[in-house]
Amino acid sequence: METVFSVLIGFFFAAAVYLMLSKHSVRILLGIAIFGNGVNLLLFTAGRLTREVPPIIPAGMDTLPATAANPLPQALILTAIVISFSFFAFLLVLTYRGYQELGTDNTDEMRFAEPKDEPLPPLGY
Amino acid sequence: MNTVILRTVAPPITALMLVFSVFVLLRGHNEPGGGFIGGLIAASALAIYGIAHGVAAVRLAIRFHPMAIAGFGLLLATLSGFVSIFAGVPFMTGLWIYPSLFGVEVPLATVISFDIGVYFVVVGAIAGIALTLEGREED
Amino acid sequence: MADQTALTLLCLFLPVLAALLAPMAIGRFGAAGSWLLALAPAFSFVHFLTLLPQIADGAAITGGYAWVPSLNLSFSWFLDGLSLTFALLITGIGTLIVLYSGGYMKGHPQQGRFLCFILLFMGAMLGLVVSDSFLMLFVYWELTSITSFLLIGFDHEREAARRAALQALVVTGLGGLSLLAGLIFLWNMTGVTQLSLLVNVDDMLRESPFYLTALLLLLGGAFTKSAQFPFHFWLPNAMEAPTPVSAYLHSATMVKAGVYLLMRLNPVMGETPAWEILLPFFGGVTLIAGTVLAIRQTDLKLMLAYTTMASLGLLVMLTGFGAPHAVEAAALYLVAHSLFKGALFMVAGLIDHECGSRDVAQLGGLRKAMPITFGAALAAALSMGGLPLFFGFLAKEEIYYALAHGDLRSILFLVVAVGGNALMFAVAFAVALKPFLGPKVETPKHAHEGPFLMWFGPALLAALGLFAGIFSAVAHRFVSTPMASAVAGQPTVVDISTVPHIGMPLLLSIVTIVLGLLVYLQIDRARALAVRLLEAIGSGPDRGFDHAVAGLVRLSVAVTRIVQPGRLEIYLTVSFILLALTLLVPPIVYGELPDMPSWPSDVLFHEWAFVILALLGLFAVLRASDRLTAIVSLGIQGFAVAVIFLLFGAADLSFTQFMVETLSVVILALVMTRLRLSPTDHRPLGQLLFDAAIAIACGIGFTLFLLKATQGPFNDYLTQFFNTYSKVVAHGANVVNVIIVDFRGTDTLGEISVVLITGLAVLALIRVKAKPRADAVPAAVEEGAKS
Amino acid sequence: MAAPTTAPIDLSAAYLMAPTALADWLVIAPIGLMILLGAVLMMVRHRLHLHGWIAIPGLAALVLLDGMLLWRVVHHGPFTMTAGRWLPPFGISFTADLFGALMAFVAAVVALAAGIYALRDIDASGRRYGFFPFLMLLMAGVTGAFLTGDIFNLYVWFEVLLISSFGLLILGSEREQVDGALKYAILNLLGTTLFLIAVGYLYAIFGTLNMADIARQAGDYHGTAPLMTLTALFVLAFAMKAAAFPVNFWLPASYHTPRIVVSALFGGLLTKVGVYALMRVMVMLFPLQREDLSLVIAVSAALSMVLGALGALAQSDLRRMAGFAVIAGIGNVMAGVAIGGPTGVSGAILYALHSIVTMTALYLLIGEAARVGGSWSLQTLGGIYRKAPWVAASAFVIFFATAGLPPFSGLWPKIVLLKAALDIGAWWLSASILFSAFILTLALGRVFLLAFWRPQPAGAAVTVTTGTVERSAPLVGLVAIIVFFGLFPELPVRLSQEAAIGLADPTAYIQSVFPTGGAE
Repeated sequence: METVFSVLIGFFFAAAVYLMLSKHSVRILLGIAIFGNGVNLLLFTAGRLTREVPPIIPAGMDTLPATAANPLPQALILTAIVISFSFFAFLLVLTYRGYQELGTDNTDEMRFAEPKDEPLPPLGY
Repeated sequence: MNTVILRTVAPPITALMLVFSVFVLLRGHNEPGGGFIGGLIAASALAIYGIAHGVAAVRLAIRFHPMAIAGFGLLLATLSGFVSIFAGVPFMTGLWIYPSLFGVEVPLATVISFDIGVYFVVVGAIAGIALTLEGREED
Repeated sequence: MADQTALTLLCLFLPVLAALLAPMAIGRFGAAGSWLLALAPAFSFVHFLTLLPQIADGAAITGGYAWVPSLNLSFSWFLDGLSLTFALLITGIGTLIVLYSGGYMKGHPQQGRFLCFILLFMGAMLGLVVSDSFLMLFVYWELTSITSFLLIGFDHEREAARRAALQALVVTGLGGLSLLAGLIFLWNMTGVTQLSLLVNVDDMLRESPFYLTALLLLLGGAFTKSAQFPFHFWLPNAMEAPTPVSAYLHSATMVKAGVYLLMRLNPVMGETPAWEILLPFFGGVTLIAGTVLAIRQTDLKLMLAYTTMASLGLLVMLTGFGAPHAVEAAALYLVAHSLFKGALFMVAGLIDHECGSRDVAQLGGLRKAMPITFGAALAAALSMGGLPLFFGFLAKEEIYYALAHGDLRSILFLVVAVGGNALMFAVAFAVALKPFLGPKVETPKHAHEGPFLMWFGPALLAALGLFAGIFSAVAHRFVSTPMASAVAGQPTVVDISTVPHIGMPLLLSIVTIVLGLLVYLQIDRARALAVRLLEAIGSGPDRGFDHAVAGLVRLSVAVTRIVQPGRLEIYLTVSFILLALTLLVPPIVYGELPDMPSWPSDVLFHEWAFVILALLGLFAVLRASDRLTAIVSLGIQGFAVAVIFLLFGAADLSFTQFMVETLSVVILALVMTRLRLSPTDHRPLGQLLFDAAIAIACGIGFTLFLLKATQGPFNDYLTQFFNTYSKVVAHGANVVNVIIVDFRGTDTLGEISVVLITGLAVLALIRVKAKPRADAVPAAVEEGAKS
Repeated sequence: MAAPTTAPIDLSAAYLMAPTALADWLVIAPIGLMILLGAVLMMVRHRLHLHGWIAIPGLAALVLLDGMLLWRVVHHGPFTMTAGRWLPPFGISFTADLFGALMAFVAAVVALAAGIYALRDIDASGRRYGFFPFLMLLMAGVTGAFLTGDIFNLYVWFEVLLISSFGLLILGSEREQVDGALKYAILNLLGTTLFLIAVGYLYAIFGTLNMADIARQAGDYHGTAPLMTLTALFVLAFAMKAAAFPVNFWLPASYHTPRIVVSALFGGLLTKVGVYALMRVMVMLFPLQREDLSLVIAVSAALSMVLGALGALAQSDLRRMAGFAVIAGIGNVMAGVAIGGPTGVSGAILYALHSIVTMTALYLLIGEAARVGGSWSLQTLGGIYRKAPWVAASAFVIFFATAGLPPFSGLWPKIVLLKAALDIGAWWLSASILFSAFILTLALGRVFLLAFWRPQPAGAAVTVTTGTVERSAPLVGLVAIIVFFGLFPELPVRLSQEAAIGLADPTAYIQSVFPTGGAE
């Protein structure tokens, strides 16, 4: 089971990295979203996998049966999902603003903070 | 999207979703659910209402600025963590009391108020983002 | 003793205290404030004077306080003949310089600041020569560089002054770093942190394999500070500073710090082949270069500056020469030089101040107008020229005595010394006599005798040079002998007197004087010769400095353009290449790839279906050429992940993932309507393959690592704990939720903070519109916190 | 909601039964206070006049609390509070050891300074859109990162400070800001995500997240490759966060774009959180792997130092120059980590502390210089020495402190690092430390020449605004700290040595988390 997930995660990361290597900020953004999903799956797999039984203690029992899924990675992923969603939202709006302010989504043309061919600093004293 | 149908069905759907979100929030401790999901559902509800009836209507309806609601949620959650200082136990220790209300024993706990805090933060912040983005359409 | 310790400490800090008061004192009393300020160094001078008898009897005075015990570093001083002589020169000449500055800078709006810097420097220099611990020495060493930077650049509105200041800072700063490294080497080699304790480990030091490294590093410090060739160029440029600075820092005290260091180290690091080759060689070259350069000049200060450089070369040469009496000669010459050179600089400043020029070609016949100045100049020049009765004569005799041995090396350096001294003689007379003798030349300002504050100092110093020569026994008893003993590292007696003895040294002295007179009489021809010689050599290191600085700046610009190219694509490419290396190199290097997994036969059909759906979603995102496809495809992979979570027992997760994906798609749609997704991802084939290779390498790396990590045993005691106590103690059946709000509630607290801030940040992004840009000027916010 | 189970439970197997001392709250209180104030500020967001009155006393209280925390750690050793009363490692422990407490305290001091400066530097729009809430939560994140004892929780605090820094970075929405923020956000998000991935792998290998628990187990783990991959991943993630070469791109791309007070906060704090985490993880948790990776770290350190210094020399814009100076400083800290051992690590800690104060001061100074000189650029600046002697005096101190010259605070860490480097024979590392210091001296000396001494170039239009106590007090305060600890370095030197020992031998740290040996 972990094997399938490991390979699947490899595909997620490969796709995410490929998208993030793009020049276009929108594609980078898509890459980041996929990257986040890859990380979540990775955390999920890290806690080992079990099928179907959610970690909810059935009525009448005091503890969780051993067959249930590992709740800790789920809790960690919940935290991570919300965080990565927040960042995704922020970046999305930032990209949008970037497009508005800078007039481009091509990162090669975003040279306002670090302009091309700046003059040399003064060489005198 | 601003169709008549949406305008008509939006209020009942929003109301339903809000009630459902509270339900999800409260049952979260024992069943799937909780503050996050509840908050997300409620925020979606407000977003739908916003799409149907305009951002101004939502802002009017919720009275407080969404970010103020989120701030309140964070305040509530943090204070829930600090209540335990009075019990002489560490930060965020869950404290439970069972006051009797009209003969029914009602469990109240700092973990529940914490989860409610989470709910408010998510509602406020996500609705705030959605409304801000929707607001742009009207510029 | 305790009282003496406290008193010495006070005396070490008195100049600094006075420095802090200087602006106030000058502001309150004007130039007369310098009398007040001079009390501080004068007090210290008297205190050190009272220590003389003890030192003369061969004692060494130590004292100190804990400073940084954790680094085994104390604020401790060590006063022997060498340190005390320096301390006396620093405070004594310092007192005169403060007074002199009172006259020289009178009425200057920044006079207070100037005196502050001078006194700060004095405190630093005083600390330098009394320091016992290595690091304290270094701290004071750098302080002298820093204060020197401020003083050279004092006249900061002129570019030449700024350039000279930077040059001094760079050269001596570089030397300081070299010194620091050398001192730490010493510390590492010997385990000792105090100079006074080095004596106990001397052979260990000389036999250490790091001896040469340490020596070269220390010489780097000493040679830059003492302006040895080829680091000499900053010193003449430092003449941009007001003349009191030149007289004090750049002749009498600071430039001798390097010589001081070498003298201090002589007992423990000297007498090795490296020492006895490097020091005399560089010293000799500096001596010759300095005198030739001095002859060429017509500016009084520059002539003096180059002879200072020459004298420093002579001192370094003597310190490292290794013959008996060389050390005594160095000690004598050092004191003599401080006296006559300090006086001559002050004279030069006085002439400049009163006549408005310091070019010898424009000066002449001042003896009537400035008789006292003339007297002082003459006395100082005679000492510098090494004529009998003057202290300089004793020094010169001792030098020749030390060098006259007959072997080839001695003869070589003897020739160098005689030649150098003869030229210095000529320059001394050119400086001291030319402006005063001959017909009166009209000067920019009407020449007259300077104020008392200004002639008092040089006159006193010049007179001291005479008295020390006449009463040489006293001088030797209290100064020369203790100092020479300290430098030699063993008791030594200096007994040369001003009565000439018939012998080789006297003969050499006469040769020197005759040669010097000849050059002086033919000074214009000599100058022309020097100019031609220097032209033949070509440009010196001074010009090189400009090229070096500009070159460094250009180099740094070029390097920075490469390492910070300003393109996000490159930034990300580098980051991901590093990521791939991080993931792939260790398993390969350690040969621990995961076990080859078997075909997963236990995966059910519907599970495969959603895995494949996720992959299809990914593929579609990669291929997406319009907004709608991209959004939908992103949604597909997201929802597939949500279902996968559900299939593997993560209900809460699945719910949240569904909600989040939905919201993502919604806001993506809201924003994307305004954004253009370029139809194709314009990557040339090579780029595409390159990027794909990186991406695939990262993917494989993650897969391999996860396989390896999950193939190991898993310790699930955390989970067991949660499962056990979730209901009975934390009162919740949904373990995930209990973890979120209780077991690991603090994570959630941080997380909702993130959500909250995101909301506000998005609001700020959308709502705040950039103001029309006036300029890059930071507009101040005058409006307070209203509205 | 289930009613309490009637069956008797052994609570001591789940709960810490030892009573909680009120003083233990000191490890939580600074973080809690910042979050509370952030929440309150958010609720009164539109009452701008209240912001300063809430934030500045709040930051002063933070300094006080962190000071008490430091005092307690110095006198009584590390202590822990585990949230929710759960036995560690099951609950989230907050552990203050000397290293964390020192960093938290110094961070609080510069935050207070920056907060006061911001009263004049941030306009009404900046306040309305959350400067002070961002600042509070930034400090919550920074303090949380320094004090948490749980590695996933550390990730959460990283995210808190990261998103707060996004908020601060984009206030103003100028073109440069948006451009810089885009690069900053993407690269930093990548860095923290790599950190999260590393945490996931760590959990897969060890099954625990508590740092004391990991420290106990790391020595037992015999498989080398997974642990090396894991630690290398941590190094990469934290190096990105710390802006070490060659993953420093985001810093020079963005630090010069926001308001100067924001740059000052970032320059002082953010990269230091990265090196803090690097040291916490590599020195305390995985000392064996640190040794194996020391060459890699050392190369990165040397290149950061040298290229950072060269970068500083290459700039005309003072703010960009300061950004490169930050990178050079990070190189020094990394050098200490690479050298290891008590001396190396103490040098790194000392440098980090010095750098927090000095880099903040450097940016604030640049703000003042620009106010007086009317420009950020060396091309047009001039005459500040005459116009504002006190600014020039501060510049003198801060520049030489940055370059590491005495008698200012920059000297001491440099000496400790040099000594440590030469002790292990890493002459090339010492050479880079010295070379970097030299280039910085040249670069900053040139700034002093051109911007301060040189008369203002003709034609440069200057609109000088008046100085105010809100602007000058923080600068003067930080300069006083730099001078004081330059002259009397014993206290920080001693504390950094003790902190380094506590980091290299975390027995006391583990003891404070697991007083009875802990659950296994």
